[in-house]
Amino acid sequence: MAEPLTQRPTPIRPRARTRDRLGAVLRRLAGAVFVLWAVATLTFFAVRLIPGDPAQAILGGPGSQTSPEALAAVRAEYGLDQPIWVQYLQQLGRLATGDLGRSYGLNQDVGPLVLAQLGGTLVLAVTSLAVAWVLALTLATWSTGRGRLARRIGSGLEIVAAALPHFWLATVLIVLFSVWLGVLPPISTSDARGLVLPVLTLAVPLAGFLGQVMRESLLTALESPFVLSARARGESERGVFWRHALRHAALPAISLSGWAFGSLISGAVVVETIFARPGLGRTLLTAVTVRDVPVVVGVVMVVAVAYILMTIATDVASRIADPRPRTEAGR
Amino acid sequence: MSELEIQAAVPRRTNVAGRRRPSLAEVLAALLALFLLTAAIAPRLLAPGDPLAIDPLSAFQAPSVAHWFGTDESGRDIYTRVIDGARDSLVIGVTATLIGLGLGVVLGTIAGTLGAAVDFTVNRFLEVLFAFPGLLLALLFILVFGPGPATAIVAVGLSTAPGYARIIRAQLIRVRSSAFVEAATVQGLSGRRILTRHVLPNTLSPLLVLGTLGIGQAIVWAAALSYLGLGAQPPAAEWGAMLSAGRTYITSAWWMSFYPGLFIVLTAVCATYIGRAIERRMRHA
Amino acid sequence: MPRPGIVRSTPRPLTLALAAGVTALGLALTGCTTASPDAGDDTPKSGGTLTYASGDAEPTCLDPHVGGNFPQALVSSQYLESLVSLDDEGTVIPWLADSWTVSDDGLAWEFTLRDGVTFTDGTPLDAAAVQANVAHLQDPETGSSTGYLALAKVAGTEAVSDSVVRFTLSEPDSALLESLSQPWLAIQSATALERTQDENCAAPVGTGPFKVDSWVKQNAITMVRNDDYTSPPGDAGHAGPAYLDEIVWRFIPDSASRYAALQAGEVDMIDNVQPDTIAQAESSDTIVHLDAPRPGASNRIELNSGKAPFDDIAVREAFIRSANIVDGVESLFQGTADRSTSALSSVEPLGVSEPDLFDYDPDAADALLDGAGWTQRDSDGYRVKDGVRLSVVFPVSTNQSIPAEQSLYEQIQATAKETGFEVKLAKLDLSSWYAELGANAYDAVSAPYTKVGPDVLRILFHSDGITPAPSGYFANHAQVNDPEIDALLTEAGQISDPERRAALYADAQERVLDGFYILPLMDQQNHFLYATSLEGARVLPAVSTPTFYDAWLNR
Amino acid sequence: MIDTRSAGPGPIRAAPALRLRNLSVRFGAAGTSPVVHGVSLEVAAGECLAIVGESGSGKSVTARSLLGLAGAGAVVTADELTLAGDSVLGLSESAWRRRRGRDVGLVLQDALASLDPLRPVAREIGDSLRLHSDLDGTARARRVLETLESVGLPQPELYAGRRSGELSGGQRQRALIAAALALDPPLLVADEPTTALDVTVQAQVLDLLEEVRGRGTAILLISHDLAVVSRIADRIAVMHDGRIVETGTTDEVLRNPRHAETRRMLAAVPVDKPRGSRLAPGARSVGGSASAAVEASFITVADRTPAPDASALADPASAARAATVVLEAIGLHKDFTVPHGANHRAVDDVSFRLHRGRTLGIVGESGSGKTTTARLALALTVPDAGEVRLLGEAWTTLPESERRARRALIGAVYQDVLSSFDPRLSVRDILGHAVAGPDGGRDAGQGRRGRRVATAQRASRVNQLLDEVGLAGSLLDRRPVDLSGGQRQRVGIARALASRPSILICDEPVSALDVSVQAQVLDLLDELQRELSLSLLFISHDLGVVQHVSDEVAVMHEGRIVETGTAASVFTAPTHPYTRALLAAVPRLG
Repeated sequence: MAEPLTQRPTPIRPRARTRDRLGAVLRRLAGAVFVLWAVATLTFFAVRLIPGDPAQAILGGPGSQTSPEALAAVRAEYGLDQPIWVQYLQQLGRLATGDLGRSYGLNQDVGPLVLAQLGGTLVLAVTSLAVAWVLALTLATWSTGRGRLARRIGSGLEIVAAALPHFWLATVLIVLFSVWLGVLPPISTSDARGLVLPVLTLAVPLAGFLGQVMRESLLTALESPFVLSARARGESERGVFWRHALRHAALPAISLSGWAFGSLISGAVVVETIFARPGLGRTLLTAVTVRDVPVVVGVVMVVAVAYILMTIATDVASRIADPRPRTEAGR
Repeated sequence: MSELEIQAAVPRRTNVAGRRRPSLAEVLAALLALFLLTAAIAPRLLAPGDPLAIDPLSAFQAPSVAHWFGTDESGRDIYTRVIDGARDSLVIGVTATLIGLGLGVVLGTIAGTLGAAVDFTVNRFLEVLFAFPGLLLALLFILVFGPGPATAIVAVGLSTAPGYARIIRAQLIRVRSSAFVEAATVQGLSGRRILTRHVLPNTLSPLLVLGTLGIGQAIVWAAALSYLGLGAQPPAAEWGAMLSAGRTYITSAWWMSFYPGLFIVLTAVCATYIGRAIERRMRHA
Repeated sequence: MPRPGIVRSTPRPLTLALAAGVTALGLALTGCTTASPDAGDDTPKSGGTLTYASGDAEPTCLDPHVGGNFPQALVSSQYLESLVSLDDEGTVIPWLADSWTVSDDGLAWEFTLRDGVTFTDGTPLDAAAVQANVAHLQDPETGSSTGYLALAKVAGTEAVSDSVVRFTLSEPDSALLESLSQPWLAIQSATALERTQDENCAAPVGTGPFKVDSWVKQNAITMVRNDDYTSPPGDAGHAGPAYLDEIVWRFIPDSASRYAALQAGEVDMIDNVQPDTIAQAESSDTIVHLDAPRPGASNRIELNSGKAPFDDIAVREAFIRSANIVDGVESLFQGTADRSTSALSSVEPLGVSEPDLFDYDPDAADALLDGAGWTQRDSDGYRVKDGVRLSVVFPVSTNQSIPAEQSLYEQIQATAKETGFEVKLAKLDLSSWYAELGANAYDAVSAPYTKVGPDVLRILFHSDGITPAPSGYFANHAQVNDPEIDALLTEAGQISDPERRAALYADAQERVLDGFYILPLMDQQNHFLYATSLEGARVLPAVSTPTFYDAWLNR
Repeated sequence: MIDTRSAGPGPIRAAPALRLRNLSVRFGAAGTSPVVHGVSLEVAAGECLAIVGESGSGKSVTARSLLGLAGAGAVVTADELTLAGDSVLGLSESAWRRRRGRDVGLVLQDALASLDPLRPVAREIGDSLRLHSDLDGTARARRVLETLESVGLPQPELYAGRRSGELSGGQRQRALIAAALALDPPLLVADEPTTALDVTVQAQVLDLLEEVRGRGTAILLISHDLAVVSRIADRIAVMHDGRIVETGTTDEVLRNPRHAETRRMLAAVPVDKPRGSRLAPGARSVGGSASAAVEASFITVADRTPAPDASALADPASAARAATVVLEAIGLHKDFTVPHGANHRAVDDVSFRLHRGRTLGIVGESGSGKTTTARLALALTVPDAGEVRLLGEAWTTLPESERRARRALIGAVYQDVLSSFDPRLSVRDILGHAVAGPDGGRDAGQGRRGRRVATAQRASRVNQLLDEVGLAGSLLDRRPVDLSGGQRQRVGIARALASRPSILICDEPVSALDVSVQAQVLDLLDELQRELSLSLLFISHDLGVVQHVSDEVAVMHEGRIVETGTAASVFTAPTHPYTRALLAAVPRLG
């Protein structure tokens, strides 16, 4: 047949490849720095739009009783009396050195505070991501190659799972496993038991999304010629699934994991509140409610960094799972 | 050729799906959609009572013949409220999705049409927005503009916009580099005419599907904001707000949060099935 | 009047058969983590960790001098102690101060401190320590709100001797002792106060039965027993160190999770309990209910008399008459709260109730509104005068009003609508809520105010309270501006004769109630649930905060 | 190499590698018509049997039934099915699995997709060993290398770790064959094993299969291409509509076809058929698949009068000298930047002239730059150096806005015609837009009346176009996706003709079509050229097609034109070694 309109890449010399890789890393790094800068700038100016006086917020919010002198002192201390662009540059300068500023309300520096909360959320998000993968894969394994009814049920389960609101699911799980069955704690505990319900709450809807994506590509993979080839070599259905189809099915789901991580962070806001888990989500929600601007900015910055790292990890993972060279047109 | 032959001979999923009768799930989804729309347009037709009428003395009644879904803490009939809430919830879902899609279309279109520099800029901008996970963006927005139903709608719309923008941009680029656009160039059509006659219609046709799929998620997200106390105001029978109110009584009156939650889930599921059905029909019509 | 104290729950008729069934099933399946109260013997046993779950917001500072809110009071009652305390009758009793005297003009108070008390950092309790605390509270840098106000009349302190400290007042303060009994004025180690505020906020040092060990933000505060404890209040059950090894103080904002955690045996005690769970717990034999209404003001809706439509007393009365409170309280609080008709909490001995003024009477309300010129009704059924709808803007703080209260407001909204009021409820977070109040953009509001003693009336109803602080905060939300009330409250705040004081406060309360400035609802609810395995827990009567000095775990 | 076996079936050993009697395959419930009907076959060891048929003839389903892989929902029945002497009728799935790969191997077309693109080929080849032998890892690795070597990949270590995407077309097809041969099964089923390959690579793969057969392996070769199979098959079975309509030795079938279908297929092969001769019976006949019963769209135009200047073409040589140059490429260069920054020269100093009323064929293998050349001629990309001149005037050097008005002069016909149609549009819309021209016919008339006249004119022109390409008006409201491949290509040609161009650039217009449909489309193009005195730039990888349609031919290789001349001279007396290699590789009948 004729050549395709897009040119296939010709083999390249190894040295060029190394140089390209270095360039790619640098580009990536520049992109990450840009995103962080933009996130910081956007948040800084968005926060300026928030009604209310930051100095007042520092002194305990509108409910407190503060003197004009105290307000002036606080303004000077936090540099709030400076022109806005000076404040902006100061903020950027601080951020560049990793200083996230000081919380208005928590009598603490934001950096250590947010870092202390990061762990809990990361554990929650990463575990949920892993569990979501396992759930999605299990359902996919069970329902493919088992007839149309199983496939419909599997796909229906995924759609329902994807539609479950976190807060509702959390409630149902608590009533079911903590109140009725009494087997799992409804709040975070020092051991892993306390992680089960929050993780399920986050993982089940995500598994629904991942499963839908995986199913599409799984069915495509199962109908592709290389699977026929494998069957013709005597490969079993299980072998076809694990050795061939799964990896293809996983590819889009892997690329989706960056987005999934973001949605898990969103979900963490709700889940951490319900299950009384320490974490960024709860910190953020509290900070939003009391207008603790530095904490909000701090959480946003940390989440942005985590998101960027996660995106990079996702890219690396897809490159490992699919070592084929990328063409511009894609495949 | 052999490959084509197999396609013709073996009933393949995709080929058959387009022509086959709607599945049971799709029929159910269509019926449910009809029900929800009726509820939204003429709630009194399905539930003649007053959703706001309180009756403190018959509070917390479990589901019964008189109160299909039970009553809430103020003795209001939950079935009536759920039906009445369909309008608010659907309006929230649809409006938020329209805002998200609208922004997405604008961003995606200018990225995809106004040249590499604009594309680069918009892309970076989208990347930045993506670094704010959905609810974070919504929370930040609410922080700036204050809580309330309108803010919640815009916040949800805003937080879904980057996703839509990316899809639309990709679709635009895909369509623009497609063979039929090239064929139109060969026919001598001007760039603008190609854009309006071929590129935009083909780019925007998946919007219906995207929107339908998005409505469900928008309702879920708006409900999450209501749950966090940042959405609809009392005594509105918005599902998220009802669910949030009912959660307090979850151990003693499960029906208060179960039914609103069920309707959120059903609506989202229904939207997904319908969206997929539309998608399949568009692909194979 | 009911006193705060332990109320053993007795089985009640099941209003919610299913709910009870669920609970019973749940308890059966939890495998009864808690022993039945009759199983163990009644001799207190030392040891064990108590886990307390608070539904309040996590304090930003564990030193209640800083700011000064109820969550701080709850937790600081475990490690800080005040100069005086109250007994169940509301009588002032000695604590860190053994005795006290007041000069005839009421301007000089001398407190003699208890002997042999040391702070947990080893610093002795002496007059200088008390001086340092007053200075700390009055220092603007500290940012004290509640304590600062309470000491408004204290002009200075001096150490008469090591163990005697004198307070000099600018004018007589009949509420000084009650003020000093509050946890927000608790005495901390002077050495510790010299640390930076960050350090002091993280681990304040007091004389209490426990001391702060660690604080993992958003997770838990861990407090360990103070083995050298020597200063229990006069009404304590035993002497010497506390029984418990450790208290883990957790924050579980979600009420359903909190109750589920108690049921699952993950925590031993919870606060901010929802009425429906109380009703459930009443029928449980593994959970005990503790009802301890907060002192100070009652839970009431304040009507903004400073602007239309509530600048007209007839409209205020009509609104009050149009609201069906009794049925609402009955259904929402399921017998856990009684309707109040007083400006003060039922635990305040000087409270005055006027049940007749607050009856639900829609006919009277209609007549009043007709008389006030609100004769037209628009298409939505709301009354209209001069083209203006009879609207009542009612911002609700989701942080300060529990869901049952919010539901009650919705019911008020519904019943008032029949009379022709349009009540516009707006659920707001705390900052937005304060902003609405500061902007005078409200017609009705419900704001809790906790302060020991009737002096709270001065804060809430004296016209000085209308003038906002620089932050925009003011306490007189009803905007009562009545010179006679001002005069009565000022005099009552200075007078030392108890009877005269009571009469003045009663007079003031009657004027407030007769003016229909407020719609009293019920006491400020303060319910706790705990496992039956927890013995000896009680609340300190001052502001109804729990104390675990006498508590032990029977398991 | 083994002795030639073209003279009929060789000596049959004790048990044939495959014996099949009365195979029927049906999809779906009882009562649905079977797609394979009463097929009986026998292949001896060391023998190659080819099943030839067009799309939908049932040949692939037959082949897959032999491995128990007819597909989901297939109901397979047969009186006898033995592999290497053992009956495999009614085997359980697990029993089938034990036989697949060991008793029978399968080779599919398009090795890029038939080898898992994510796994190294060594793993793919090793799979059969892992599944069917007790060999340990090292032994398996050694055997994999041996197998790779045996399929003509010397230094197998170089290839073992690569994935199919990292191999050239020929290498990966060899690897795919190696995967099927790892256990040396007595029977190899090869389903279109050379279809996606360039002609030289195809020849190599056929040589390899011949060698495999020589080792005693029985080969069942499935193909749509009689010319390909004639090269190695001992016997040929022609399938049509699920039945075997003719079987015989290769010679018998090619020289003395008995069935009409066989004759039709043979006639449709363009190789060595003189320019202008018909490949398909009838004129602009059916634009559907072989099975289609699209009689409704059948319009006979055979007796149409030839175009006035058709006689001028009677003597091609003199006409070439006299004719005007309509399209001229002068020293075209085009580079592409591939990912990672390297430059790839797609077109390198290409010059050619297309004369009025003539066909210039450009032939080359994939990657030779012929499609880029077509895009340059269409001014879809701008050359880095050189230019294309249209009717003696500037073309590629013009800005697009000035070029637009002259685009009506050039029409284009594409290989993947379906994707060249806006998927939302019906045939009526597609042709209507094309007829209206780039301005949408806006200035065709003023006012409503004028528009109505314009609309009516347009409709009649659309009908005329349909008529010209031999399509029925009933197809107007269908969308291209609902048409058969041949019908689609006819719509594509109609669209290209809408602006009454004088030049038609055809980029692989028949590559995606069955032989018989290809024949019809080629006939159609030929007729249209005569009637409308079109000049054709005809680009194809298929030498047979190019030879059949072209007056002049340019052979492209690695971006350059290596040889050019009249079709007759290039095909009969090639001067460049590459051309000679290409010609040698072309499969011919017999």
